Amino acid sequence: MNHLLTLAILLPAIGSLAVFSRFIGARASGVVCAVAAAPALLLGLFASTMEHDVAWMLLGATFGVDPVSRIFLIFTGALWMACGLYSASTMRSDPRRSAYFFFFLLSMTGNFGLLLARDVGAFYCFFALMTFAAYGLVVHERGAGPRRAGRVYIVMSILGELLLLAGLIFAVAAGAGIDMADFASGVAAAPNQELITALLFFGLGVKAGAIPVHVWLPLAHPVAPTPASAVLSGAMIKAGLFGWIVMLPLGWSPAPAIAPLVVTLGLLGAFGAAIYGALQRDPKTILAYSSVSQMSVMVVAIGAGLMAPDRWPLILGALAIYACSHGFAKGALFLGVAVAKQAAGRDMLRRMTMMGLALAALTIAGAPPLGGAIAKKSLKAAAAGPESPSGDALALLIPLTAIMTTVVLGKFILVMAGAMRTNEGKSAVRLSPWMAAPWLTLTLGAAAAAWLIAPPTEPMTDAPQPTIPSLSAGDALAALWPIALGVLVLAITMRLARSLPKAPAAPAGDLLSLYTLASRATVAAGRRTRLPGPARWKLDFVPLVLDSIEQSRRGETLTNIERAMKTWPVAGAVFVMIVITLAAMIIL
Amino acid sequence: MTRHDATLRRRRRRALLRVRIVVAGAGALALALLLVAAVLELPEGPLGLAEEAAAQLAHTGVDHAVTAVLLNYRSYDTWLEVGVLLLAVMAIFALRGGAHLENVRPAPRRDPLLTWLTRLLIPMLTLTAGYLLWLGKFAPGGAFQAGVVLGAAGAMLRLSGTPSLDRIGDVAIRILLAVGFLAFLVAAVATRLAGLDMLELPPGRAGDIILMVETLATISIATTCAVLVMAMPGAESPPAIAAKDVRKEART
Amino acid sequence: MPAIDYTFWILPAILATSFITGVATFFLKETHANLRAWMNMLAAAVKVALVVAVMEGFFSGESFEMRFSIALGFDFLLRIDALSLLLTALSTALWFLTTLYAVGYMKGSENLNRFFGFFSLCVTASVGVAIAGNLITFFIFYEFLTLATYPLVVHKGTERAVAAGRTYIWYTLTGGSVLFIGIVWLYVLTGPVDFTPGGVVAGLVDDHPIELIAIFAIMMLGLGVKASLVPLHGWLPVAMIAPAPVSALLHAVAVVKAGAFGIVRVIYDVYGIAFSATLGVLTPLAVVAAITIIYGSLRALGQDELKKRLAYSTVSQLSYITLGATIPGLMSTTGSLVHLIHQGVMKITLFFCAGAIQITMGMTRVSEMSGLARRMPVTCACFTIGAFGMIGAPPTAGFISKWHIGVGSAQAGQEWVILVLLISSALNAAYFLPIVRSMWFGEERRFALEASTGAGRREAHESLLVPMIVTALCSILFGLLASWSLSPLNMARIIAETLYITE
Amino acid sequence: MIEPMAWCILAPFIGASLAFLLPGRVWRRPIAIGAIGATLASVWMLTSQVWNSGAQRMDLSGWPAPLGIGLAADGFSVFMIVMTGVVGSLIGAYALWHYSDLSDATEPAERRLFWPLWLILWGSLNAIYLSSDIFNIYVALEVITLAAVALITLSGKAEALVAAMRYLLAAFLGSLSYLMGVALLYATHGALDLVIIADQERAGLPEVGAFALMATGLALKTALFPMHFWLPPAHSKAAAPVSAILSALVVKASFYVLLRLWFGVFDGPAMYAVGILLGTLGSAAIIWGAFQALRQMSLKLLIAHSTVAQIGYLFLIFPLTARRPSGELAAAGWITEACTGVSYHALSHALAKAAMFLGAGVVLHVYGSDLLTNMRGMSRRLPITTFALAIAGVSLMGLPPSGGFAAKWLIVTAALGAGQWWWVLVILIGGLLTAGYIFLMLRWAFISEDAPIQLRPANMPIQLAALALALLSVLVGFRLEEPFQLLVIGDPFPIFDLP
Repeated sequence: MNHLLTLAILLPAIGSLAVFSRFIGARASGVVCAVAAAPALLLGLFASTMEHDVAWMLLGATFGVDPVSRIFLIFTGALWMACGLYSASTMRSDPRRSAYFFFFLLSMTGNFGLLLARDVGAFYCFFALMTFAAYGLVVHERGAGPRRAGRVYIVMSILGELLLLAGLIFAVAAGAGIDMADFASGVAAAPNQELITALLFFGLGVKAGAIPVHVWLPLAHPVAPTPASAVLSGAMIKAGLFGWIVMLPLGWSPAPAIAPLVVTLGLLGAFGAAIYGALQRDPKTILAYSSVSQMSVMVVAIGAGLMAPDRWPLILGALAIYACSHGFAKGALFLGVAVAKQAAGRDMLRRMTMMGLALAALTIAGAPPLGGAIAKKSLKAAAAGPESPSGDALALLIPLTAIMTTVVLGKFILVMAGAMRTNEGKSAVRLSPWMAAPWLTLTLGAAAAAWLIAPPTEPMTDAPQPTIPSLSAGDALAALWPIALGVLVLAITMRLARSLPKAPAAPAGDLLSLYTLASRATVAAGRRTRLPGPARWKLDFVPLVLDSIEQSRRGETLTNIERAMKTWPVAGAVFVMIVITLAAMIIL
Repeated sequence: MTRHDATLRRRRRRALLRVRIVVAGAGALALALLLVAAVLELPEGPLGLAEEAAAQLAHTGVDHAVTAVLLNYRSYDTWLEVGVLLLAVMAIFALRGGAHLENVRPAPRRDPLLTWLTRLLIPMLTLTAGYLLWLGKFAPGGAFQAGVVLGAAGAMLRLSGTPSLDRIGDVAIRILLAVGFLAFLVAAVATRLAGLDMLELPPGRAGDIILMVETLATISIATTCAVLVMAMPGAESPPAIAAKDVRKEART
Repeated sequence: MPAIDYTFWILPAILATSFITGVATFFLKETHANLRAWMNMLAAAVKVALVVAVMEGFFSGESFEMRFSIALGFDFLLRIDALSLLLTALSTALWFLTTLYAVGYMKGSENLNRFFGFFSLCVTASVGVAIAGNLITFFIFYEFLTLATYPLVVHKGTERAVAAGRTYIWYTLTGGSVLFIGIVWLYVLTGPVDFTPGGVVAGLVDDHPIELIAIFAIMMLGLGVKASLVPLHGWLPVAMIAPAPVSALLHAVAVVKAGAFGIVRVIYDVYGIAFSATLGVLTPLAVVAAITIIYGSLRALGQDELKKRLAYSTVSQLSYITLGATIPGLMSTTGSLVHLIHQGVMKITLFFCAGAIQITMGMTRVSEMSGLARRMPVTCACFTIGAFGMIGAPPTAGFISKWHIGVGSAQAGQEWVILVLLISSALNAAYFLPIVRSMWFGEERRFALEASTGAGRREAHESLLVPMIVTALCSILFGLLASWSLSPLNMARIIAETLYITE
Repeated sequence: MIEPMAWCILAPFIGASLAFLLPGRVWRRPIAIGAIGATLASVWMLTSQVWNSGAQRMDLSGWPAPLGIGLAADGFSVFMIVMTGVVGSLIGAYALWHYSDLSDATEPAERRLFWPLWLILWGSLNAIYLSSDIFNIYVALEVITLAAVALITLSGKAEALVAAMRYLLAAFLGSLSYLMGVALLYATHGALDLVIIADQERAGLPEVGAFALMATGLALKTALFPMHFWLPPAHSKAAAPVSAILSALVVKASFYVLLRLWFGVFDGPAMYAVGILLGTLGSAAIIWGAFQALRQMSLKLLIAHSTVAQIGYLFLIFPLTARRPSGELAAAGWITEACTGVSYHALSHALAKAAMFLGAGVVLHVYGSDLLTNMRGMSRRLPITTFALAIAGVSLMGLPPSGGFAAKWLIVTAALGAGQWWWVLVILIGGLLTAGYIFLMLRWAFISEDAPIQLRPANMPIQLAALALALLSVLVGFRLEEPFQLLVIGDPFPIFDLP
């Protein structure tokens, strides 16, 4: 199994170098991706908990698998594999194909690496690798849009990296150690626990799309090649969540200052992003906002865990199922966007595509008996309980988010349907089994996610083990009414919107324009205050002095004095004066 | 420049001059006062080496204290002074741009009166010089005085247009010029080689040696004086130096 | 008389390899390009071998020392301690690479004897700085370095180069003079002192706190010029006019390191970190270093000329060493020391790349480099690695330094340092990533100088590429293998431990 | 029999006489080489004699002082004689080739008269260093002055003549002042010998007057600011070897005498205020000379002004060896450093300055002008000379490793030890300004020439002579132990802290 661990990280890395040479074709590259992702997936499916020290690496690295990372490995591995295979077809005629696969595999390396890392050094390293490599995916389609998205992405990511680094530094300095096993407890014991928690939360939150640092996400996901969007939104976004789970002091001590903030942000995101997403017209943007919204639900769960450490084991189990099913479903939806383009104009395929999309959407919305419903139920069950206001909030929230999810994904389905009907953006590439198979796999995976990962072979923590709840009829009803309500809301708003004059679409990136405004204002203010100009900051005083001396060649004073000293009267007078002064000094 | 400026400048210069005069005057006065005060404070009574010099006179080979000081007690100083004279000649040569006198033409005018006077005076001057040289042993006199008198004779020859030193060879003149310095040098080396202190004159032969050295010094001094007159820039202007350049340089 | 003791002679021999080569190079014929190249390479290799021998001997417990009395209380002392090994190894290794690079870079230009001669002298001085055993010896090599570098800075012989040389020389000489006064004053107070881990001043002086603080300040002023602490950094961006190998050496190994190394020496081996902390001199220095870090990065943002941007980046990066050194604690000291090495390999990579781009494509400005990676992928890859190293992204060496300094300062209760590190990293990213982006993702431009520099040439010459690749690999491996027993980090940790032992 | 002290004077005098009598081309070189060799041999013997058996003294003319004149050699005299010997012989080596091969550049008088003049000058320099008699010193100073004036006029240029005249008058003023002091001293003490006077009671006002007159006169001859007016033209207008002799050696002679009087005759250390005043003038010289040097456009003038500045350092010895009004030595514990430092500065300055003037001679010969702006491309055309100028510059700047550095180290140590930190500031600024003009000079050397210029070739020996001096100025910085020990012999500085 150790070899598998090694392979899981090394294979994508080696693969990335291999595809960099232009001799490997698209199909082969796809296979490389699939093969590279396989060890991780296998680890997720079959590995038992293990640790492997690589003492010479970085700060003294450890790699391993534990129950939590196993779940993440399963859907992450599957997503990467599916999307890799899918890319093999869509990238066939792309001139920058090798660059695409290079970054794809590099991001994959980072993603697997961070999931397998059992120390913060390695985690941070692979986290950064994934972040920077994904930039190549974001800007793959050149042009103004991707460029802007890339810039926003990289700025936000670096911000996140730095906050994360700060959090790690504080934690390690406070004695948390770099080992993941003891890290969270160490953070909990640190005197500045709240600060560390906040830094880690926001640092990882950039990747996880937490409000208010999510702004890159609605920009970057739509512009990337579709399979890349799928991994970005399905797998990489979960890296942030994974980081929270392993590094925040969840289950150790409450964070009374930061937890309410987290919950609030989560609530804001869950609703705000969904509403904002529903206003979008681009299907991938809508999906991106849906991701933000869904991640915000998980943020609320994290917040709940921060408030009530004793409930964390339950929340964790639910969260894992939730993340898994969302990962699969979002991947399926994104790939579906591409599939739809290839299916456009062909009735049979179109209908099948619509069905697949609807299935994935319903999974996310939590329609029983799909995986999403189970995730939601277990989340509700885990959070709700005595003396847990946040849990209550969560319990109340989940049906409400289901409404919103239905609205936003419904909008997505409508947009897709419209697009397919009008053959808009029809792709020249025919849908092949190479493309359909990955998509279908993901869709089905989404539906079956809960069962796929359960029951865990080993307990995730020492605390009581969450079980996969069976869905009763009542549960089904409870899960269905929000969906129905959502459909209704959507229908009404669509009807209303049709009667209203067409408004310009809300810009993707919502708060981003605010940030841009603020930063521009700061820069402008900085210019206005007229600090001494950079040219003068050089403080080149030494050459200045030198210049002034040399330029005084033109100045007459020194020359005149020197010349005067040469005249005999002055010289004689000076001589006499010195004699007298010397004598006087001795006498006095 | 306006006239006003010129006036201003002149006034300023005058004011400066006045300041300078006052300062220099005050300085000089103070210096003078200092020296006077110092001299007044000098210890009284017989001081210095006069007595001791007189006491040791018997061993010096001469009977006059000054000559004894010059050529025995402190002959080293005298040697260096002779060296100064030699240097003066060299400086003149340097200014002339050459070390020889061949191109020195005698004075063009041959005044009959002057020629007559020269003929009359030269032997007398030579005789006087010899006397002065000999006199140094007992009374004020000696090589310097004798040399100067003899040098005056050379100057007379020059003035009257009679060829003299300028007709003897370059090497000969050099030897004449250097022979005084060489005399001391030989004495110094010889005394060292003889195992004496440098320039120590054995009491017995001191008088003779001094006379010999003095004679040679006289020759050198006389030649030096004559050459100084002959080779004076101005007799004919030295080639390299133009008056204009000198003035220009002086101003900067 | 015992047989010649190699622990005595090997130190001057290390100096002599480059010194003799330098002097001998002056006497070559200008046209003897191959002989010159081989001679320099050979000397560099010999030096590497000697240093390896010394390292081996040192780690097996031998002590190397060469003492020569110049005058009363005025010893010329060469000595190997752990700290000096660090810089010696760096200078020696990078000299080898830079020589290789310079042979390719300078091919066909004029005054090569002068160039390589002073190049070697420069390295001599730099190694001398490393193995100097007391302040006076240190100062001798410190100033020697100034002088040996001047002809390299003005090498091009243009008015601009000469003006830059003037600025350079004024800054460094002023710094040197100030340092000199500090050293003499300390000598007057304490008598002759050798560098001793843990510091010696505390034991020698009963109470002269004001004077000792003043001396410390004076020495820092002096050393700060070469370590390019703001506001004493003005020479560094100007000195950019020098040929690329010189800039590389200047920025990575020789001049700036001499300053930073001197600061470390004074703090740890003269004053002692604990005593310095008691005197309260560290915090002001740390603040200055922090200001420098931020300021250098801010200035780098606005530079379009690549080498100038790199220069300001050096200003910033170098102060990490100073900053780390001022924070008492094993972690931060380790970070500071290891950054000495890390900054060296990373910055030299960047300068190698800048030089290769300039010589191959004729480009000096960032704005011209759009799409360059298609023409020079290897160079651009190396540059990218260097840039990420500067940002401090893992697994590069830069991350390791930042991590240690950060953790160390948090442990010492100086959390503000972390803020400085973060801001600096953000700024580093802000001025490096656009270059990287435009290289790899930018629109390819028409290359104006294609015709003159050999059309169709895709990559830099091999002798430029090899050193670049080696240092780029080092930049990664030093980070990736940081916990390996032979890594610079481990070495720095061992050294740092010796610095704290005697307290 | 072999009396090295006497031969140090005799050997150059013999050489001078021969060179005067046999000025022809055939004899010139053997005579010159022979004289240099003989003098160096004497110097060597004297050095080993003093080193091995301590200070020496001999009476001349068989009359012990006070009647006769005594010669005395202690560590300090030997130090100066060795300095003169080394620098002088290398300048001589330069002159041998300068005055033979560069025939078109020199006047016949130059070639004929250089050697007699220089050898007499050399002999009288040694005479001063060996003399124990204040009147004899006066005479020797006169010989030096006259020889120097004659040497300046050798170049035959109008400017040189004017400069020489100014020099002559200034030097005479100084000599006369000195002579007046001698008269006052003689009248007070009835003796002329340094040792005898030193042993006598201090007298009042006459001695004050004597000191004021002698010190001022000697300071004038040493060109101490503000009485330096004669130096730059005299030193810059002369021919290269002459400039080197004047700047490197001649100014040191009068300073030596001043130092002798300060320690030996007048109990200078008691005169704290005077020490401070002299130090202040020295500091002013350091700054002023360097400023003026920075403003020069011709190489030789630059170097000459640099001499004005460098002389200033020498005068720092006075405040550093003075006693505070309270009685204790200002630099107690650091006197050794002060005295050795200043002596060493004299040495390293002599070497470096001679190297620079000789280098300037090469430049002048090759480029036909010594304007700095004409020196473009020099680092390629004349690498050896550029190198020599640069290395000598290093020593002047006081950068390590060099004699100048060693000297500066010692002086600064002493100043800080004495608590007189203000001199340190002066030295700091002075060093920087020195660097300013050195690099002002080198800067032009490194700028590539715009267009190829026709240059006269320079022969190797003259370049090597300059280089040798420059290298020596650096090398002397590597070993101070022996000079330290040498300077203690005979206790020339009576307040020396003996180890």
